Amino acid sequence: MDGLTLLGTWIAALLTLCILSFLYKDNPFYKFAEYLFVGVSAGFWIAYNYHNLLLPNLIDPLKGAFVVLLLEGRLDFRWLTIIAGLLGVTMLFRFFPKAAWVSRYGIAFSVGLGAGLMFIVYLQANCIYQIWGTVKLSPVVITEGPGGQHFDWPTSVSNTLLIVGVVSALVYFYFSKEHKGVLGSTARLGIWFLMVSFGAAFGYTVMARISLLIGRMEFLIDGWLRPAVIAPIQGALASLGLL
Amino acid sequence: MKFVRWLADIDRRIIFLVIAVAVVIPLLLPLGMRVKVTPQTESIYEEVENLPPGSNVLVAFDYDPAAAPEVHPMALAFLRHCFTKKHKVIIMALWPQGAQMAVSALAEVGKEYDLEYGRDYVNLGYKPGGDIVIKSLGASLGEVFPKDMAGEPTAGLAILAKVRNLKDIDLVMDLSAGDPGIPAWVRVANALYQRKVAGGCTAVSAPQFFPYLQTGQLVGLLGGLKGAAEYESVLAYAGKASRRMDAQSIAHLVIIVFIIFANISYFILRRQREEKREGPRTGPAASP
Amino acid sequence: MRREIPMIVAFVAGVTIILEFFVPALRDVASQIQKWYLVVIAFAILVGAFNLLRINYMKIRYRRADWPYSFALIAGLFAMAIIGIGWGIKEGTVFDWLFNYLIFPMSSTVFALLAFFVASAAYRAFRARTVDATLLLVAAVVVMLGQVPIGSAWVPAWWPDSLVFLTPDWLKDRIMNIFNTAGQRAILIGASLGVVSTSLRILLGIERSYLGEE
Amino acid sequence: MKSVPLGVFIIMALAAPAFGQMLQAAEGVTARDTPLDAGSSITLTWQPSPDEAGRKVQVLAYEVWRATRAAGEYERLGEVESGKENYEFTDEEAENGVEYFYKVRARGERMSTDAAPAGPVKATAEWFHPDRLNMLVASVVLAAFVLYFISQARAGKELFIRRIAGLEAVQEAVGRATEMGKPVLYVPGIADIDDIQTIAAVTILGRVATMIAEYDAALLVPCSRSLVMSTAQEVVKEAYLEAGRPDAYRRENVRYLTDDQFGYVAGVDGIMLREKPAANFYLGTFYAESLILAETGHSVGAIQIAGTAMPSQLPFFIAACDYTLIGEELFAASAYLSREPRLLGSLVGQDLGKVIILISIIVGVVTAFLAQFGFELFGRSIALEQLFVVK
Repeated sequence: MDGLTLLGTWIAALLTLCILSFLYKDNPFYKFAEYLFVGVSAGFWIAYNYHNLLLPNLIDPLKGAFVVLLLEGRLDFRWLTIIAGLLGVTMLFRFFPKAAWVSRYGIAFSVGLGAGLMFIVYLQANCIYQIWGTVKLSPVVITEGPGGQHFDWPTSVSNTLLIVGVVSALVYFYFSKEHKGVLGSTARLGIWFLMVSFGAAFGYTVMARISLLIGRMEFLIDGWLRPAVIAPIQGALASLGLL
Repeated sequence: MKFVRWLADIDRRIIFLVIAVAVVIPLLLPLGMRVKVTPQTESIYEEVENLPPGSNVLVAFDYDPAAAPEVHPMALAFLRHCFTKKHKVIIMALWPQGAQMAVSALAEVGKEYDLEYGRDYVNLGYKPGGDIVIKSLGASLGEVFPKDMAGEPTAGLAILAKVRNLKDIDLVMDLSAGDPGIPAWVRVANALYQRKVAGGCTAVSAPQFFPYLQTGQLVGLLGGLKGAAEYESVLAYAGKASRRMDAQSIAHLVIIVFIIFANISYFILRRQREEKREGPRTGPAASP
Repeated sequence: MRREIPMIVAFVAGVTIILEFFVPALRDVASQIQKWYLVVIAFAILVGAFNLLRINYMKIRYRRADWPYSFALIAGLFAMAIIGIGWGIKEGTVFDWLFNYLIFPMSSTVFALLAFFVASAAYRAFRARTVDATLLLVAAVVVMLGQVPIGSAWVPAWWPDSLVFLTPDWLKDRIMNIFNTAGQRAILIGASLGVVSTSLRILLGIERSYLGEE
Repeated sequence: MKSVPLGVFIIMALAAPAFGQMLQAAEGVTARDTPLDAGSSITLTWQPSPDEAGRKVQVLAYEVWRATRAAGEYERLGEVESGKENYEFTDEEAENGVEYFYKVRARGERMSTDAAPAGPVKATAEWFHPDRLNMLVASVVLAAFVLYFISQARAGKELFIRRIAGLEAVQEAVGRATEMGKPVLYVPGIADIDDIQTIAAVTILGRVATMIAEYDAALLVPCSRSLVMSTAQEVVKEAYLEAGRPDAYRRENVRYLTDDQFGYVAGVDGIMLREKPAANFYLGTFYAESLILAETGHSVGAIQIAGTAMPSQLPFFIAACDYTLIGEELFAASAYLSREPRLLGSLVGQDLGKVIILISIIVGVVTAFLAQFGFELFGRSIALEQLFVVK
């Protein structure tokens, strides 16, 4: 382990312990790690956005357009990027409370863009696609097999449950009628389906979450304690022994 | 009763402590819990076991660090098995970072055996092209890999004098995290050259390869961390995968035991309340 | 006017994106507009960073609770931003080193806290108080057992195939494939209707609280 | 007489290696306007030269050349490596409306052979994507439902909306915070403002903030995106103004932490531990942080109301929070809390959409069922596929 890696490993291990200490209770070590984490990660995203958003989407196109203007004397479409710059600059007006309303242009543009984008994305991927996944199903499935047709009961049962589940859970979301009578009991069934699905998803995720902890613990044991703590001490002891 | 009350509203830090212990103990002291070995793991083991010593095994490292937590333990276990059986191991990669993963696997396993590079094993490195690379291996290994991972010419290596092309390989093991991977090896090495192909992959992608097992195009399949733990289990040693799987099992059990305790204490307290004719419990419910 | 023109901007941006899905000819226009958004974000982060710095500066200046920690925050922010912008963010840079040994360990440790919280949340929530809570509890326990080898370890080798549905392994797959799919599907379909109506309200200016005062 | 050509043939065959063999051209070269695009693009397709299969002569690559006249000057655009069964090349730099001719040149080691030029062909932009007609119909129908009920509501028609428990609890939570003299914490998710869930969260924040201003409780809004912070500041300011308490608005209480997912979580957890809010709201887009926030919030004794349309995170909110708005309920919240008829109207419109969806599911399932017994309703599989699959 070279010096820089050794230093890094120690820092990483100490910060890991600082964050874990939060589980016991709030303490100065966690506070330090928390403030540092918020600061460095905010700085990280500033630098990241500069390199990955600002340079390729504003500065580089404008530079290119400027070169074309100088060399060929013509305006190309990249000058449109100025609009992006202007929209971005409106955000900076937030520094001045009196003129903060100017930033509404940037905000309105972003909100409108998001609203339009999500309209399509949700309707296509979530609505129509999911309906298609359901309408294909038949509650009774008969398969051709050796010895003629036979009733495929496992598929039939699972299809039926799936259809009932989707329909009843959708009914639960019905807003404009009191959930009473048939509507009420269907919605009730829908909630039960939702609860089973939530319980299942919870249980399914436990493994991935435990894996994360295993990863951190393996780092502390195999990445830090053994090579960066025990090994150097052993080395030091051995060299003392030699002396 | 006091205990039941304490249990019903236990300090969550006790739960945290128990979880931490449940995860750390298996990592420090492998419990070697028996993992139920599935037939598809067993059959890979049998295949390696029944090859005469000195057979040629090709191991393809088609994964990257992202999939390493699941797939790397398989590589370690499989290499150990091959070296124990004195098979010759030829390593290559269809994934750019695969060759590096092989280097680290060999560094870890290699020191446990008396091995000579070029005679007992070789790391041929990475070659882009997927299917086409495998197809060319059918003609000549040396032509596809004129140089090995370290950039040394492969011409003089003893192992390649014996193994000229894919037809001299007795078993192919593909450790794969996606494409190119198991389907490519099945399509070309198995279908075209009738080689035996085994695979190891992440848990998420395992189900899609079950059809290959049924048709016999794959002799066996290691699926995810569990598959790796199974292989370690048949080899009777507790490696990384077993340790991780032990930790998972214990942690899951601990959580379930906690849930059972919570319910027992809840029911005892409820009965008591009913006896005292208290009103129903109000407060946070788990419903929406 | 301070609200009307921004509302028109929102309308034009949103409708262009929607139309682009149906009108291939608008593709370039739409992709241009989406790039503009990235520029807006890049500028906006300065506003956020300024806000963060100002609050922490005030904390230090007026010696509010925990003020000494604010030095760590301010120093960390400037260090990362200046090193990243000045010397690049590629592999092997100082920025990369700071990411690997500061941000990555803290990030993955915060993430790993979840291992503890799934346990404490399960302990509290999974009590058979109501039918709903019981369903939640049973499904979670069965799936958790089905996930790990130990869950099915009690199943002996002679277990008859006809009783396979009593093993956690088998049940887990069915619950995930049927109940989980059904529940998620209904949520997604319902949510998409909510999204459609929300975005219409936004684009048509019926919902305009996001624009602030008149 | 017959022997002459045969003799020539034999001589040619014998001589061929000496002269180098003829390389055969690529086959079936077609050039057409790239379909369903914004124009300025032409797609070429061709099949390999017969020599690729025969392997007598090696084809190294196929070059693509373009000209504005069939016999005119061709310029080289690029090349495609050999070894495929079908070839495609897209010329992305065609000018709309200009006629072009394309030549594909098979290049061997020592010689090259041109295929006959393909063309003329013009690049055009398309104005409608016919495969997406179903999406268009769905969008228009849903929009019409929503707008119709909004106009009905405007006209003064009474609209009934069922109780949503999580939203009934909002007032209770704010009241509790006021009584205890502790702040309300509002977390608008970790996505940026272009995510519709964030937009919904920010509009709900407006309603909640009005309530908080009226009760005179404190409100903390930590944001993980600058744009969300800016929007939230505008919304909260407006809410305080509406409640007649503009003086109580504190800009620094709507603050930015960091864009980083877990950095943000660490910061919000810190705020919870030190400010000890009496009520926590988590509304918007959440990922893994959902449970970290909700468990920390629970440990400080806050009443917690969550809402998201992320199916993967709902289980954790359900388990750890007191009330959870599930999916569509999140989008209904702002209308529900405002009680503004126009907004409520849009909920009724959504419901009509749901009825249509339920009917189409039932019709689809019935046809699928009948198809199992050999009854084919309107050529089932084809017709349905066209209805639901969006390309």
